[in-house]
Amino acid sequence: MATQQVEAGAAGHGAEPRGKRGEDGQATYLIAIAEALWEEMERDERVFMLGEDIGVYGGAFKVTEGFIDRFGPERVMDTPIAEETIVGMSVGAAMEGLRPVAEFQYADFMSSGFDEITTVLSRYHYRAGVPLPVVLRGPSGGGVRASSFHSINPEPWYAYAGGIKIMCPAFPSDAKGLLKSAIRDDNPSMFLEHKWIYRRIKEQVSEDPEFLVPIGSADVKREGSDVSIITYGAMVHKALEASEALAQRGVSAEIVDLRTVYPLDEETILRSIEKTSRALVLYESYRFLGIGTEVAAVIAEKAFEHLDAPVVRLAPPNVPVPFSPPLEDAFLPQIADIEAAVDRLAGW
Amino acid sequence: MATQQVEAGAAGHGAEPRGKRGEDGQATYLIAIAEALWEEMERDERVFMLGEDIGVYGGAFKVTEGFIDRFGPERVMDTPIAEETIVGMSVGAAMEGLRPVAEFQYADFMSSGFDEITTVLSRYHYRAGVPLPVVLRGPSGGGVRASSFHSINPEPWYAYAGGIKIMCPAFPSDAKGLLKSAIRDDNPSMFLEHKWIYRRIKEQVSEDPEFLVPIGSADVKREGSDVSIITYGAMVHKALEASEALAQRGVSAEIVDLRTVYPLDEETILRSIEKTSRALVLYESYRFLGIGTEVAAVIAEKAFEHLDAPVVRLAPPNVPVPFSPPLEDAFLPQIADIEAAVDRLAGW
Amino acid sequence: MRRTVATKVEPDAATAGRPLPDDRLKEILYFLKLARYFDERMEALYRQGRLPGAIYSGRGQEGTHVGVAYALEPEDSLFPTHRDLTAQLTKGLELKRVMAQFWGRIDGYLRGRDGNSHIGDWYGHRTYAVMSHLPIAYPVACGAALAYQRAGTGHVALAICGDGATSNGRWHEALNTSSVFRLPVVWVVNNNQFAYSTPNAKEFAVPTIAERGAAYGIPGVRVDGTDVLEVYRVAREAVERARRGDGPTLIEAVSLRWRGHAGHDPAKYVPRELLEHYMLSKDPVKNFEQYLKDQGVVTEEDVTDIQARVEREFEEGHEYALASPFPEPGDVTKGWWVEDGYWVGEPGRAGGTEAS
Amino acid sequence: MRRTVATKVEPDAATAGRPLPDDRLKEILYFLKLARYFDERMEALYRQGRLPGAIYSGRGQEGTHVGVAYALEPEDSLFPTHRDLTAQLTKGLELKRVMAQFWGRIDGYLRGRDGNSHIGDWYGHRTYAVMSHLPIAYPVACGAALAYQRAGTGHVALAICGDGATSNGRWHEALNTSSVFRLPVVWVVNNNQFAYSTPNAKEFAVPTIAERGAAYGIPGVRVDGTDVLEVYRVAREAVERARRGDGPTLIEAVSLRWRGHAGHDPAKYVPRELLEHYMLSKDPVKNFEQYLKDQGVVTEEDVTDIQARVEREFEEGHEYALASPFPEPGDVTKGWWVEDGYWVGEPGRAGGTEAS
Ligand SMILES: Cc1ncc(C[n+]2csc(CCOP(=O)(O)OP(=O)(O)O)c2C)c(N)n1
Ligand SMILES: Cc1ncc(C[n+]2csc(CCOP(=O)(O)OP(=O)(O)O)c2C)c(N)n1
Ligand SMILES: [Mg+2]
Ligand SMILES: [Mg+2]
Repeated sequence: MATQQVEAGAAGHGAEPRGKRGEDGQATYLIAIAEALWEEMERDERVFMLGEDIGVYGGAFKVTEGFIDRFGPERVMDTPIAEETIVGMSVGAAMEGLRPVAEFQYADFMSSGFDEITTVLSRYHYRAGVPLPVVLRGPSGGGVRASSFHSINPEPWYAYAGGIKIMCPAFPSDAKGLLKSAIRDDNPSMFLEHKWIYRRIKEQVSEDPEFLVPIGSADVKREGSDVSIITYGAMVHKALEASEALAQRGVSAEIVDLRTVYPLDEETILRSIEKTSRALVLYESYRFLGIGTEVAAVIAEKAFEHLDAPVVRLAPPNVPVPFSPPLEDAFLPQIADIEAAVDRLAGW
Repeated sequence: MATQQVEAGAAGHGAEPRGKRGEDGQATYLIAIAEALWEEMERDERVFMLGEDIGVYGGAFKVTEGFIDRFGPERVMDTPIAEETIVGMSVGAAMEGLRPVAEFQYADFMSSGFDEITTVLSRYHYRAGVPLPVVLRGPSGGGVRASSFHSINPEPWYAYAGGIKIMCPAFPSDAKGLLKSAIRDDNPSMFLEHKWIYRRIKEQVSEDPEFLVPIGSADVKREGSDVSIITYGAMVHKALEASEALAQRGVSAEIVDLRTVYPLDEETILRSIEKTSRALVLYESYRFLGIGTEVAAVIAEKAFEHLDAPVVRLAPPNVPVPFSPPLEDAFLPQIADIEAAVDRLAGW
Repeated sequence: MRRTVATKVEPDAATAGRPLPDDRLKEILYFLKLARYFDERMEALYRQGRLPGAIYSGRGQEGTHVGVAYALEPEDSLFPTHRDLTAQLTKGLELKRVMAQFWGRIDGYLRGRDGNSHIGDWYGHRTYAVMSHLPIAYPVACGAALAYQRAGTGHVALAICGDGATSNGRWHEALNTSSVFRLPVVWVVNNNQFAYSTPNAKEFAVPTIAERGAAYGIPGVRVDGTDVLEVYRVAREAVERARRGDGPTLIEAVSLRWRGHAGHDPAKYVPRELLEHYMLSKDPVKNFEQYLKDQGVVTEEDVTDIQARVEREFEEGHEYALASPFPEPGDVTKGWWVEDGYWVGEPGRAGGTEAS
Repeated sequence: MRRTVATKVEPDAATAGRPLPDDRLKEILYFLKLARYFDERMEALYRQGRLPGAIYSGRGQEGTHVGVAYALEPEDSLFPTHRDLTAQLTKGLELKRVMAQFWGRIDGYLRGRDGNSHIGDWYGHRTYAVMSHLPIAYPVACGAALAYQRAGTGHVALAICGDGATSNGRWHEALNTSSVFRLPVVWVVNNNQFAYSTPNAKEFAVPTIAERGAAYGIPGVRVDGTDVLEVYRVAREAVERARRGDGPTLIEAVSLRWRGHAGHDPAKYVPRELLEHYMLSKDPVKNFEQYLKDQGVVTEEDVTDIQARVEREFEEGHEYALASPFPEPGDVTKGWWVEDGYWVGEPGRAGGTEAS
């Protein structure tokens, strides 16, 4: 897992064109996502994309740059600013056999389509038996000074609704493999792309058009024996960095990257706790009822006999993501916070 | 706590006029709510109500029957079917010093105003320092054969958003006292009225216009020593019934009624666990990321050393509330399920 | 009462005399009578406490429901609301399975997962399973229409909502988007003059809903919703227009809700004279029956036969529904995901998903 | 270019000659020049990487922003969007605190909790702190207007959004509801011909936004948004209309966004000729300056003085912003609830909440 930090543009979001893989063949997370979309559009002509400014402009983050030239405006549809209708249209098109992939300019604006997502998309198959192979994708997460309306982690809202598979990958390969799986899945799915990762993390990514990562399976990104850090998204990278420092002082952290947050891979989580007997649940969604809350509750219920210490949660408070750098830094869990929490747990 | 089951109308929802207290002076939950609204409208003329069919018709459940005659159409406003605007109007009116109480015909339709609730109402004060004394109220919950679109427990969605105090009372007195507190509170609040309780539960309720129940405080509805059942809403009544049967076979259950689900009264929860060392978290919101998930995580983190058994959650699956009686009964936690879970815990 | 606003939809030459062959006119009468009888009987059962859930009567509005649904071909799709069960029956749903749905049985179209008019039969009759949130199916209809446009099949989506539902933002989004993309969709607003207790004047500040089409560049037509043939003609024109690729039409069909919003509502807020006027002079079933008699299309005996058929079907449906088993409690956790296989083999599914 | 659609708003007799006293005309020129200079300098700082966050240039649209905000009295409220910072400056916000906000400092209007144009100063200047979701302030403006109506104060709420935001359901809900209740509100659509990269034709299928007022029973007026005085006049009429209790007006002010959607966007999708036409012939600042010179209201020297004042204020603001402290990290958990007291004593709050 060779990863590397790449610097973002001025605002850290939306600043640069998509570009291609580097000369070393590595792909950023953003490029890996674009490749997944491109390959699936090539593979299956029922797949099409819709969203705001994704065609002519290539998307606010330039994920879909160049797509309209290859696939035409019918399959790369620029829509009006009407999120309920973007979702509703995706549902209707899926009912008639198409496989829509809707882009939200920011995952924040999924809330503007909330009712169609949670009332129609999430419930239709259970109630009426009609499969809805719809993918909703969009950039989520903070850490780029984009403040409250461009930084949210909305996954808990949609996980609570049920009926939608939700992915929050941390690495380019996982992003590519999961997005391809999501597009091929007959169920609704939500694919959240962490904007802090977009251009910062790159690695070697498979070019095999059949490269898939299974939805619903977590992945141990680092083996360890003292404490399990259960996490996902951008926090995986913070955990990895913290674990280096921890290792140097003899604390061995295991890092479980959930990758899919709904449904949850309880097995992999519990296996790790069996091994370490200590759990730090680290997440960027808000603390109260964020994804890690479910992880903590699962551990408390199903791994009780293995636990040697309390299940500790490390997450931001349930307040709007603040803009000012010192506030946002205080809001987000930092590497030092992770180290301190792991140290406390290890010493229990 | 003299309570009594009262039978509902045909559909169990929306069937009968509000009426008054019984001859014994007892008030149903519905009447207690109506009294709270009435008294606060009398007390403070900045308070006004808006919603669909609340004026001339008196509301789908007849909570506001008779209000328009007393307070006039300016303070009992019938609105178009536009939930985003009902919330937005409430916010704007509150910014200018009014104290709106918005009724949703069903709490299910709060999702149609989701963006104004979670983007504006929940975030405005933290960002800009303007207090928004807005109350959103509506009937929630299942058990009355009203199926998916008229039975939801939406509280976890809004709790995750933060910034809104959320109440889910189980008893007429708590409902009255909490609603009055909510109307007087300078923060946004959401008051969820469980429709199964509306006409089924009655008790003596204070007529003192200054009778208030503090927001954010849980209440031990039954003392016990073996297992704590942490619950709220309609499930409190199921827990109470189960605890009778349990008592008969020598198992003593303590029942903690959260009353307010956000912010959570961690102190009362933890005090109970200290006493019993065993926790059953019982809730009607969906299992995955429902309110009880937070309760379980808090216990796992903060009461670890007191626990003698896993923290067990009992809640419905994250699927649409089904209509057919056997399905809805299987969906909702039943008294037998509670007993079985408590027995398992007690025998740990 | 019909008047055209904005772009005028030209009357079809073929409708000058009787617009349809006699057997089809008789079929329309059958649907009208079926709807009326079903509505009355179900209300009675509801009042006797013999029906779980709620009922949303469409009595008085049968002209709109039958008229618009009859204008569709089997492959065209229908996106209705809570009050439009009659439109679904006209589209072809089987009465007995509808009734099984009302009683929460496994043979209901949604296998007991939803009840009463939250019904639909997508694979069988291309009707969308109703959802309560108003008008949540409007944007979905855009998507089906988009698929038809792209496939070039000439199919059309038709969506219905009430007068009150037009106040909701989704209504605007769907109309606007459908016009931007010139989608093959027909927007029907079933203006029964009330949204629960709320009259038109409290929902919008313009005289008609039809004229609002102009704000989207969509032709708007206002039609008497109690006149089934007029509704059919207008809807048929709109459907053909969409089929030709000329984009959406907005139809406002005006009638009156004879009963309350739902079974429990006595609807005291409806002015008595208005109600009497509609019940006495604008009964869509009686008026159409009289028209067919006047035209010599049906005899008194034909009408008696139709009525007998309707009543027989109702009894059969009722028996079928009560004999149908409840779903198994354990089913509640089945069908979260397609791969669970819960819906495979469902009658009308013609085996397997279309999506895969 | 101004043309009236639907109900015509009659020109005010007083506007026949110069519509405003000379000192107020000069003040308008000051706001225009302040806006232009601020916009240019901030963009330069953004490009140099010396500004955190994003910038949304309003260059080319100053006529709309200054015109509508100048039509308001201090007690009237303004509900703007991301691109309307100039309107907020015209309403009275202090440049230095605006700049402190851009740099995330404690003296910013939102104490560093939000940045750039997500600004507002409710207690000081009755401007609503901008939220991104489009057009999320429209329904909120209805509520403020409702409070004015009820209190009989004669105050007015004015909300701005872009052409693209009109596609969203909230836009419809707010217009519709405001008309049903005849609220004292003015709806301004800042039609800069693009929503990010999306041109008008892909957002709606009618020639103008103003004509959509008819669907709500609201008069709609289309005005050249590069002509500050025309905008002012139309807005003033609409404000007075609302004040009189005659209900909402919809104003479409047409201009062109000279720069990209945000700082990073080169806006290659804007046709070159269109851009050149607007930049050369329809510069709201230059044209108004020329008008005042032609009318003998200002001399070249006056203009130089105004420009000098603007530049001085910018430098002072810049210094102030950079000297202002950052918020304390520990503040992040303060101010969840009113009772935390975090906002008490905020400048402009005049002590305590108005709500309690
Ligand atoms: C978004 C939303 N808000 C509220 C409701 C509750 N509700 C159900 S039907 C109804 C009235 C609908 O009126 P109209 O659209 O005219 O349809 P009708 O019932 O008259 O056919 C209301 C308010 C709902 N279903 N959806
Ligand atoms: C509901 C919603 N969807 C998407 C966005 C992302 N977004 C921000 S500005 C913008 C374009 C807005 O265009 P317009 O309304 O014309 O305003 P302008 O920027 O041109 O002033 C978009 C799509 C948003 N802010 N809100
Ligand atoms: Mg109606
Ligand atoms: Mg624009």
